Amino acid sequence: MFKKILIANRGEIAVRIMRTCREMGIGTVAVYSEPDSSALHVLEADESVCLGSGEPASSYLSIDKIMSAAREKGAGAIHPGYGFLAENPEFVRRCESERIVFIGPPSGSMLKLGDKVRARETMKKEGIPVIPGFSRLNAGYGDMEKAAEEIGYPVLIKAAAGGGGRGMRIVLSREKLKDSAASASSEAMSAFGDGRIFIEKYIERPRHVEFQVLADSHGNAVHLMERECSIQRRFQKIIEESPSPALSPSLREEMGMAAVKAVVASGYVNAGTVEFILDREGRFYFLEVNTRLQVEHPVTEMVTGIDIVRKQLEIAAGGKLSLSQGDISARGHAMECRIYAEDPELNFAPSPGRISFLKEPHGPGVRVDSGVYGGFTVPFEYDPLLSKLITHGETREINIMRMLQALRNYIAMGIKTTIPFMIDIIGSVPYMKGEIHTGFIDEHFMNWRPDMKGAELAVMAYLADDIFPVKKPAPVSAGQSSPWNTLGGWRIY
Amino acid sequence: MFKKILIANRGEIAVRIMRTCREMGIGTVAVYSEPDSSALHVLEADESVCLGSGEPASSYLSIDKIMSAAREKGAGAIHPGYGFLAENPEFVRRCESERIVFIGPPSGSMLKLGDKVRARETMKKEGIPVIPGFSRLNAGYGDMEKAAEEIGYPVLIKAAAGGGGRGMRIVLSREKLKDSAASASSEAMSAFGDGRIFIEKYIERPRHVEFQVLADSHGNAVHLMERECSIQRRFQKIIEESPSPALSPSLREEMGMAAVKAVVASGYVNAGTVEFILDREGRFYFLEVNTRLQVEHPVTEMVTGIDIVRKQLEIAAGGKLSLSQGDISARGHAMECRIYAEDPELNFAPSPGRISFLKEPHGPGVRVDSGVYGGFTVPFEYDPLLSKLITHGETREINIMRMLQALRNYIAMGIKTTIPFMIDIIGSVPYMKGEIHTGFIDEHFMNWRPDMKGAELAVMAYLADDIFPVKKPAPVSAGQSSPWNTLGGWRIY
Amino acid sequence: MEHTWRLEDILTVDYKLKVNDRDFSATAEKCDGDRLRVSINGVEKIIAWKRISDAHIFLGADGEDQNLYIEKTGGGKTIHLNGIQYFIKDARDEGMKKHPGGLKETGGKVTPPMPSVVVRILAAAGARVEKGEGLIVLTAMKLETTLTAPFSGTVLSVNVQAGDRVMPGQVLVEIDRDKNTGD
Amino acid sequence: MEHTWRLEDILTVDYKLKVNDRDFSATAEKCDGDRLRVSINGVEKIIAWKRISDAHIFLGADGEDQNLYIEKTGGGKTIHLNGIQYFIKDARDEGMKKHPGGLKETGGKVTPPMPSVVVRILAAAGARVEKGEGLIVLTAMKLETTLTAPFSGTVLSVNVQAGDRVMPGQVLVEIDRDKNTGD
Repeated sequence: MFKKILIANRGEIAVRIMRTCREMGIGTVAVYSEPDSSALHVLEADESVCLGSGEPASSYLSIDKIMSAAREKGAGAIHPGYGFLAENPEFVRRCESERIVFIGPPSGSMLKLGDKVRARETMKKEGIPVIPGFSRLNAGYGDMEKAAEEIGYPVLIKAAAGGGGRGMRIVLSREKLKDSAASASSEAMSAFGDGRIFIEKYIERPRHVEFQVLADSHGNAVHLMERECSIQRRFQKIIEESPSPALSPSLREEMGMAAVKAVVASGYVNAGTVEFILDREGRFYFLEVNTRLQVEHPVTEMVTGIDIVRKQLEIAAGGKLSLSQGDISARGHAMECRIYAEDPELNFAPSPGRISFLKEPHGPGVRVDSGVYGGFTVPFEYDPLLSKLITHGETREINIMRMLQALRNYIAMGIKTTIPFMIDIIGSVPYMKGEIHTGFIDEHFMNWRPDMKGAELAVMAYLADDIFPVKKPAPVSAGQSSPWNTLGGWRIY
Repeated sequence: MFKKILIANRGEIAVRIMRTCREMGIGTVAVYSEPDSSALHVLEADESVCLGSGEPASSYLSIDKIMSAAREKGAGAIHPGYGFLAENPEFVRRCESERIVFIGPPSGSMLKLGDKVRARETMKKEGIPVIPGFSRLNAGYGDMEKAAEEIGYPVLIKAAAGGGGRGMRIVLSREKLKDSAASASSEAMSAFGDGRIFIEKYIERPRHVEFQVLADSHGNAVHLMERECSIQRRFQKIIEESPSPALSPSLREEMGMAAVKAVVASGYVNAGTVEFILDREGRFYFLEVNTRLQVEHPVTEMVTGIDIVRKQLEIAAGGKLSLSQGDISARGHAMECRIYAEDPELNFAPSPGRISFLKEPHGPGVRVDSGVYGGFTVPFEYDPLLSKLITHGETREINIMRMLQALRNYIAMGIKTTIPFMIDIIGSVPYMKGEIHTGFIDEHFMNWRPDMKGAELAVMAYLADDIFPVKKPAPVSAGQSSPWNTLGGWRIY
Repeated sequence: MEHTWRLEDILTVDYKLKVNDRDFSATAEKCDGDRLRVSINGVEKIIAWKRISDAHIFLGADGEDQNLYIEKTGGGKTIHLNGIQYFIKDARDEGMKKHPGGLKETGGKVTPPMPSVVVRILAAAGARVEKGEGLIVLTAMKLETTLTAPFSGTVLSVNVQAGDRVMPGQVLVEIDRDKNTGD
Repeated sequence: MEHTWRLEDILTVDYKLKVNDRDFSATAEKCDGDRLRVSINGVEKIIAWKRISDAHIFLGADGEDQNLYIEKTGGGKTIHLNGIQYFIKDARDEGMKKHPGGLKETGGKVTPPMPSVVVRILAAAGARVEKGEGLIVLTAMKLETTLTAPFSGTVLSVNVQAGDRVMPGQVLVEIDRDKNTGD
């Protein structure tokens, strides 16, 4: 096993990785940017190296600086976390050539899976279902019309350069295809400077269901069950859970086998995630493989009892998976709410700044993977994820109640968070019924405003606080417990 | 299910019970004594009733006051926690006669098991092994000598009125029996005013292994595996774990079956614990049944995934156990360290007072069941238990590392705690090897002193803190955010 | 410093408060010990309360207890209750600030609501802008925000360029407001 | 209030410290920024440090970082590091108090170390007591503690009775110390 590793990341994921390292007796090296000099991941590490200014390019994205920090500190391996360099094959190659272990897949496998069209072809060959679609991007309209006929309406037009919903059109029938294609293409052109479009089957109210996988370098691979991540905002997952309310045991087995097949086929090693789209009839389609530790991995840890980061380290050190598929079972229900520094009452505007007061919830079945602390100034340069609140309970119903209590007891002051929004989603009837899909928030929470039913109590607290304000401590008497009143012992040069 | 219950207890256990109530939508009524008026269990309840002054007799032990609080608030049931009235059959009878559900066993079953000699006879009849012994307390010396011969030396002489090790003698051979009996009897007489003694088989280096059981009022009973509670100080458990490092699967099954038989034989209903002594050869002996929720129940919750308080409430409400023995399995390893307000460097002197700063550990697999908060003044009237730190990990080895990290990250200021002592026990070689027994602390930690290897770092922190002391906030400008500077809006009568 | 009244003399205090956008008129009167007699929009109650820490107030009203957390925010207090935040300000305060966290566009000076980096400038000095028209695009926490003109007028100056780091209070753009317009 | 020196002028500060019962002589000298040059029992090092909160100091020495928590306790500071507590006091302080939490038996006045209830009185006024002899039994947190005579002498007064609640600082028993004894 490694003696010391460098964690090329920040925030909650860096802290979480260090925790397992500490339990394994592995030394940790943090890297940080200037605005992060007092960040929690720096405080939690055994050693740390300042990379540079706040811009990601001169710190967390600087391959040169990170490699040199690893060499300087004698780190035997690098854990990339998620984001930043986690899926950068160039970084993996640098690690490979400098003989520092990259805790993740080999660069070849990462490259193969990073190319979405190629990954799709690989999976198709393996007999794993992919969304029916047409991707000959330079073909003429006639070809497209024929393909749409084969796929069956409704179809979805997507921009090849895609993202953010621009250049996207749902086409319900053949009559609308031509106009939609033209307008999608022109929108894509003006948005991305690339008018190429393709079509695929439109899946109504789809669910996002993914499987956690582990594969060692000796050819063994298992899956650790699914996570349902259908609750998304701006194409960003915000609530994840396991088990998915939509999977029967047989469908779970079928999808799990497909996931394992997907990683084996791509020569994948280490922890990864195979993402699927699940339609309302229970048909699933391969979407992509995430070649890293996911934000939502704790959900799987809670239901399976397996520390995924520990497995990553063991696999990266060349160890054999000590688990076979039969050893792995899910217990109870786990869910995760991502706590963002965003103002849900102001269109989710980012809310960086100093956390003046922080009280995180705790108790049976409650886990907080946090990257911040009271007094910390959340920098504006990075992702607004403050922490992840994860709960585990005997059943989904019990666990939703547990999560609601935990959210209500999570107090963060000085910044705004998405907690009030989370409370209303989790507590809503369609969520409780498990009737979720990727359009859930648009369908039910487009014009969300918090329920102000506690306004009168808040007024009472205002009155009490106003009538009897906090007694401030007496002003410090000059030099009290400072060098000024112990001058006797000083040498002044 | 109940709409509202009263919790006739304080501290961490009251808080923990309320947590499950809240998740079940059950209203909670706290009771408290004057020094507890700002205690955590009061803050966590929906409603609360002050019982009286700090003496237990006029508050937490006052059956009249508690019954009247329950009636006043309309509580349908009372949860007694542990300690105080939890094993008081008089209290149970009052609940029964006033038709308020007691969340625990019926008074008859509690009485039957509370009488240790009678309980022992019941178990013997059921074929459950009890420690070979002689309890005809008024018999002559001749009878005792004969019995000792039958039991086999070494034997243990115990005072009938026993407690605290007084009147106790280990007798290795027949020659020593007479003198030992005489001195034990005279010691017992001076200590308890009762010179009666009895003998039982002396078990060397015994382990304390107990089984958690659940029994409903429909005749169904299951066990939730064992807890090993051999690490004790002053006959008080301080560290508990599950599974026990001493149990083979077959011994576990055998002891578990005996535990279930014990509760069925005594007509027991609700959660309870069957305690056994386990000798070095793997023979087990019935000790007693605890007819209540135990301090260490979270250890079982962590390995089985079952919320025991929820089960207690369901059973008390007349529900049927939804679990059969086959549904119950243990996953990983759980352990608990009891955090006491005691000064381990000063012979464990009690250390009540104001907690000036509190930072509890958290993270994957870490649970803190706490009864206190930063700023709370721990009263001197009650038990010094502040909180319980519980961790869960994949294996015992992993979990010990997790517990060590958690203990090191548990900061309580203003009072002394047993944390430094716990760290050294958990980290000791015999503990790690699982070579534990009820005399473990006397054997290995009699003259414990903390390891001062960090003294130099502590000096550095002292220097830094001294050279650059904390900047106190500026003195409050008169009336700032107080009524004084908003006089315009006031009416002065 | 001398006070003319002691706290004990004060019997009733009047408040006009705004909770988000709802008006509350309230009075508060000290009873014995830790209790207050309050009247909120005409309804009287006795509440019990206790300060647990600077930020934490424990409050009993209508037979139920609650934990509330109080934070002083620009121009008022934000009260946290069961995960929801209530921003409360004194309705008699004149310098009516916007809801905290909002874009602070006071007068003709446009300043960022949070520390951020300038991505694009959309308006040039001398240009006419309509109310709501985008002036400058900022990025913070990997999200873009557009600052818009608070009213129609003429851009007097643009004080930053793309790539600059900017802070709240810093004036990025100044606008000369049109005369004779209603807004 | 006027100071003759500013902090910047001070180069080196000398300390004589006691950590529990170990002596440390140390000097500290401010370097650039957040660094100190210290010498502890003659060994020099440069340490990096940062105050994270009033109680929390983050410290880097010998290439490893540590979090330490500092509490002001009677006559010194208690430093928490990895779950162990180090009580540090200035060895030049004259009023050498006992280890915090210890029985404070200063002079001939016996006072309880913690709030407690008197269980039994073991000594009567006028009686002679030997050093270490039990005077009074207290109970706190369900445990009994016996306060003993700090030296041999004669009991002048017993100021409490069984059942009384007593507080630190309160004099429970007064003893007139024997002349001509070494302790």
